[in-house]
Amino acid sequence: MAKQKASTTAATLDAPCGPEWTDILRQMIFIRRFEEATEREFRRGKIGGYLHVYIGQEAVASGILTALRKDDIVFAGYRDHAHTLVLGSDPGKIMAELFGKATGLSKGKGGSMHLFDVEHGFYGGYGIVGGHLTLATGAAYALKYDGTDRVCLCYFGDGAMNIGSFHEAMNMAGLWGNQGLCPIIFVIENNGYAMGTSIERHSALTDLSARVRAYNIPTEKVDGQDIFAVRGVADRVVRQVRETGRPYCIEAITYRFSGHGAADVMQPYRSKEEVEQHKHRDPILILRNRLSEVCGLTDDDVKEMEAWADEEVAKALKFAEESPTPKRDELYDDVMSNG
Amino acid sequence: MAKQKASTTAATLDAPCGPEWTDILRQMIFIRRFEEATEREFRRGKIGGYLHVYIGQEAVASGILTALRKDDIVFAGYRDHAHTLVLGSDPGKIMAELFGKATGLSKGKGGSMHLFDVEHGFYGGYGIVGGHLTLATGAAYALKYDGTDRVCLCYFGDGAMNIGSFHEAMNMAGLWGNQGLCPIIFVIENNGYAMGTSIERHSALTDLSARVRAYNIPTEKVDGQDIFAVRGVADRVVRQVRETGRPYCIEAITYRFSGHGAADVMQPYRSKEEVEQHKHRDPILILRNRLSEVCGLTDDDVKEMEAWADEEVAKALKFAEESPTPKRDELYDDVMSNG
Amino acid sequence: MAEKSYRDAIREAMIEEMDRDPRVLIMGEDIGVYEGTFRITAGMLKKYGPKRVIDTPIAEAGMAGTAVGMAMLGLRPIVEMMTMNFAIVAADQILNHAAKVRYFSGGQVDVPVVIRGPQGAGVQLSAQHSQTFESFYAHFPGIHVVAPATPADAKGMLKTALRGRDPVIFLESAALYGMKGEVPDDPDFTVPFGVSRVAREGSDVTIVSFGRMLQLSLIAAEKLSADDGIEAEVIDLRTMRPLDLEPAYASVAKTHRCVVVQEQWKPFGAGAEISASITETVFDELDAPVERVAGADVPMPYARNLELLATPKEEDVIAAVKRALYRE
Amino acid sequence: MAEKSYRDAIREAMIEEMDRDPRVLIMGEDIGVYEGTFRITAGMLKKYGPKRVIDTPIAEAGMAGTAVGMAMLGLRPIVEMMTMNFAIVAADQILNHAAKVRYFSGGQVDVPVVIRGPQGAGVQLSAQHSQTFESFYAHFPGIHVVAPATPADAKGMLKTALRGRDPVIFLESAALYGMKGEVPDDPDFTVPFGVSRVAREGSDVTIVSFGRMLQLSLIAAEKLSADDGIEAEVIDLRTMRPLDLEPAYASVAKTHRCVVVQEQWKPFGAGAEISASITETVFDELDAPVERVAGADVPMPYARNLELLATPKEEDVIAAVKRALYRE
Ligand SMILES: Cc1ncc(C[n+]2csc(CCOP(=O)(O)OP(=O)(O)O)c2C)c(N)n1
Ligand SMILES: Cc1ncc(C[n+]2csc(CCOP(=O)(O)OP(=O)(O)O)c2C)c(N)n1
Ligand SMILES: [Mg+2]
Ligand SMILES: [Mg+2]
Repeated sequence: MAKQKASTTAATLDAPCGPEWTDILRQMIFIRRFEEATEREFRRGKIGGYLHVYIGQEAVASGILTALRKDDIVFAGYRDHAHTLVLGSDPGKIMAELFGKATGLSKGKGGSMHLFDVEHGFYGGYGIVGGHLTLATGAAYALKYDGTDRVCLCYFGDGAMNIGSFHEAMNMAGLWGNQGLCPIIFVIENNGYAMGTSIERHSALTDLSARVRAYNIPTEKVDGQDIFAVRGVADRVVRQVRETGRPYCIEAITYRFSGHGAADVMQPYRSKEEVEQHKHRDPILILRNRLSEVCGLTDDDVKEMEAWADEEVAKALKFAEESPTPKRDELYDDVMSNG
Repeated sequence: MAKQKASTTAATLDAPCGPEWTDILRQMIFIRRFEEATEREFRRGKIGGYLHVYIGQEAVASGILTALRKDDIVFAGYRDHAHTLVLGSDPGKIMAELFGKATGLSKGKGGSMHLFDVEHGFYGGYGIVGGHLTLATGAAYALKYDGTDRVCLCYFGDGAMNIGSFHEAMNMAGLWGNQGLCPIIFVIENNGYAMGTSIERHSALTDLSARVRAYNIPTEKVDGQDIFAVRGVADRVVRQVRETGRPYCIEAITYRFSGHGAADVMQPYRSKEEVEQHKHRDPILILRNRLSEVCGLTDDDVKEMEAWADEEVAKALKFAEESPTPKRDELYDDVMSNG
Repeated sequence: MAEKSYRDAIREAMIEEMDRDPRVLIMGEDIGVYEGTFRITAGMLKKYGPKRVIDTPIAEAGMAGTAVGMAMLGLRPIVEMMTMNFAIVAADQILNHAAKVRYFSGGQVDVPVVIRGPQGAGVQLSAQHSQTFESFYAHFPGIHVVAPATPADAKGMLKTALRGRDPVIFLESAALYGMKGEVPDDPDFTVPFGVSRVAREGSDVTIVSFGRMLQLSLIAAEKLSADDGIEAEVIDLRTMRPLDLEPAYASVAKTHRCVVVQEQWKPFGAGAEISASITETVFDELDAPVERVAGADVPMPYARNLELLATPKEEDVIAAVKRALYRE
Repeated sequence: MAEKSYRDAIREAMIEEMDRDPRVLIMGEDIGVYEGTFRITAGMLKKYGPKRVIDTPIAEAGMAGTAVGMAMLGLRPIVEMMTMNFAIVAADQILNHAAKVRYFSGGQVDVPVVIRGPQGAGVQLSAQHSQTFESFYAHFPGIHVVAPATPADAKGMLKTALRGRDPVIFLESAALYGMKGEVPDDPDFTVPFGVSRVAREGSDVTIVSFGRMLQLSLIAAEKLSADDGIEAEVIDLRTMRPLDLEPAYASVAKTHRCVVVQEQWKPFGAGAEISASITETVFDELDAPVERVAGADVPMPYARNLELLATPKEEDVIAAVKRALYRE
């Protein structure tokens, strides 16, 4: 996948039929297949803990993260598999992490919610809703403190916008941004629900971006199912934030096709019809159709991609399955720097 | 003072020369003298801990609290002497509290930051910045839960708007307010500084009310030095919140003439000139001048009020001085309900 | 008496009290429409309506703080924390407000708020989602801290909480939700705070525990009896604040050996207080130092094999008992 | 060696490290323009500029969290909490993030963040502003918890913190800020974590303490010597996590009596861990149970007479020593 990251960063809207866009489609198909595999492996008991998949939201990760430079950095919540995949982490290591293996991205210590891959710019993977927003804000400050023009990306859900640390992070980002010292892009993964609570029921005003603007941070809503739209905004915003050192917020309107987590089977908070309706706006379908219509992508091309994706997922599963569990003494490693 | 509360609640803007307005002037003069006495007693070592006075901000307490009904309730931060005085608490008991005496409003257990007088609707007096906003929001919910038309008033400073619990309280108030279940009036005592940090340096956007509106709570700025203006807004807002059960926010622009607390002597964050300039807009002066110009208030009238105020303060001091300290066993009282 | 799960016991206590007292209400994340992540509140929104069963935003400080305000005005709010791990963001509202407002007001308000939710290690929930909070809360005066180990206690103590006038931190063991036990039918059955109980009689060693570890201790005690003929007396503390160690003292006076079992990190954990207090009070009765069983002193790892290493097991209790008996 | 106040020792440690290492920066409320409520940061904004001396909004969670992020990217942020009481609102950022991110990332990041500020009872600051936090933090693996009792240790341990790679909770005693003591001049003088020291030699009883209570213990020891001919050995723990009790064990092996002194509430306080560990390790050396001296188990009252009753005094230490020696 690392190779793909490199190539996809060259994708532009000016060349909608460039090979990068088929790479992105391939990547999104892969993410989908990967996530479906994790759901299966969870049911098989190979994956434990909480498992939150990104199915339906893929364009929000792919459309923005491919607009980054290799030395930029990313923070996310617990719904974090797609982000690492796009950034180029080894899918085998991600799967091994979910299997709790020593070869996992976080040595089997973090699990699904705490993927971590500093080498690829991914700084986690956090389980306390909203808890990582302040971290990302501080990290962005550090990038500027060091005099670089790197930027920081911070993903979070609509539900995370109700917790205090969201607000403290926004104000500090806004304040530091006023001095050009906070190159951060906040990405709201607005999928309409915080677990089983819809936006109207969890936020007094449903225009969530209004709270971000109250901290002097410009915002922009985008159709998170349409990767061309997402990528278009991302290219511009990344450039701007890199130049100005000021924060920006992208609110991506999206939808999660699966349950909140693997345990969310009944989904009493939404109807089957609602879910089905949203599936018409599957981000993979939208990109695929576009490429078919405009660039002559064929069904066979897609089949090849799917076959490739299944093979890659199988490799990742095999790697995870065959990897050893962590050794006993690793229990005490990594608590502190000296052991 | 209790008598005054009763009479001042009848004051209206329609009768700017009614006797209630002279009562309010009398009350504000009294608050000023009371606060000056606490500063003196702090220097004399009679008052301990942290001491935050309201000098310069009197109209924000007097102008709004006199618009309440007797069964309404009030929460405030640690700068809380004026609020209790306006609500009708016994000044002797307030002073005794500051002196750490058993006869104090909170039996000597709370001190300046934790005045408390449920009988007069005052629910404290809190020392953690922003910590009481959620409490007040829940209290407002309780008023409606009980089917009453009582309202809750919650005072806090500009600096308190940067802490997480502010944000959580606003969103919950907004959400409950959308259902008519949160009759609360938030009052921002915007005195331009959080201790030594000016608004531009503590808030990314200096229009603080913008963050309140982001939770679907209407806001209104008012000149907090002009009690006619404050009272005008308060009368209307209290009526509206009582009727609708929805929150409202008044941002009173004011200024503190004294240091942040008794220890803030140098005040390196603002110039003497700045302070002097603001003293031209002393809320007591503004009301006094208005009553002189329009209603024929004489200098002798004011002298009489000042003499009365000094006498009342002297009485309060005497009561505090002569009161006993808490008994040893009181140490263990009031930890839990059973002792 | 009827057999009930720990989960149903909690659920029933809430429902019975909500039926009895219109001032009881509950709020939490996804407790209404979603019916609760552990389904403890299933059906309650329908039954009591949105004014009494409040789905909140993700705002634990807001939940705890508004509940304190409601309680000060005479309501009896229950706050369900999805898990107690999330309540850390509400620590200030609990420790600086709920626990202190009665005191610094000179006793002018009651604060009958109940903050409840599951705690402890689950299966691979990793570092941020596996913690226990007895010592975290019980250090602070002004609150009751409860950790029931049985369905009967869960119900009886929750009822005590809901009829009291003080803040209660009600620490449920997620791992016990499915456990069944006899629960009295009497709707007025309550279990007072600050009264420990002897969960198993024995004469050779005293095991002191609470919550989920109490159940582990009982299993260990049966094994010790069967395999080694060692009869352990097991004390269930039930409440951590107020902490009643009288039965433990009496037991140690009989057995002269003592083991304390807690789930989480040993340093500054609940076991320290129990051990120190027992030693202070019945020093002359002890023939061996009080042993502590605790989890590994590391953030909880995700990998199942490491997680199992990090949490106390029966064998750890058995080994500690043998150390206490110098039988190692 | 030069005589310096505890306050200046802290200040100097920061200034020297900021001079030495451009990656050290400091943030906090009113530390810049206002120059710090305790003036520990006076002049620093002028010297280092606003990029390295950051006045923050009132947002302790924001301060702690952004500092963790900075540290993960290789900076060395110091967070000054105006007092540690306010850090409770940042508990999640400290305990669930700073303390755990290294572990759950499988060791991919260093987190060299120092969170420091005064704690403990002052004069009439009442319930929300008088607390101490050793046991609150030291229960959690993943952080160092430090509580210096002398100017030399304050400087030497703050330097260790600022040169390390891990989060440090640096608990200063507000009441000691004015205290003077000898501090080595060597700019590379550091005091390692996890090494306790014998602050006073003696043979009759061991007193174990830290922070402000260590100073109280020393005064009590002098009185005991003068008035009663009792020679107390006084152990200064310096760090609470990691906790080094070896000198205490050695001392108890000599004196056979032990008293632990802490400022705050006894239940689940720091003294419990110290007492339990000592008893566990040198049980056979003890001729009497370890005694604990602690503050009254109540939220701190405002009235000065009650406040004095609520905080440990020399006489309390002396009485505990006599109890331990059965001389009461
Ligand atoms: C502080 C906190 N409270 C509660 C939870 C439990 N929880 C996990 S995810 C979640 C919903 C989050 O919704 P949102 O932010 O919209 O993200 P999404 O899952 O939709 O991607 C909740 C309540 C938590 N992890 N942390
Ligand atoms: C959480 C918290 N952090 C810091 C403090 C210390 N502190 C007390 S008052 C204050 C400034 C508050 O400013 P503002 O809210 O504007 O109120 P004002 O004093 O101006 O009335 C600060 C920082 C505190 N009490 N609580
Ligand atoms: Mg969502
Ligand atoms: Mg202010």
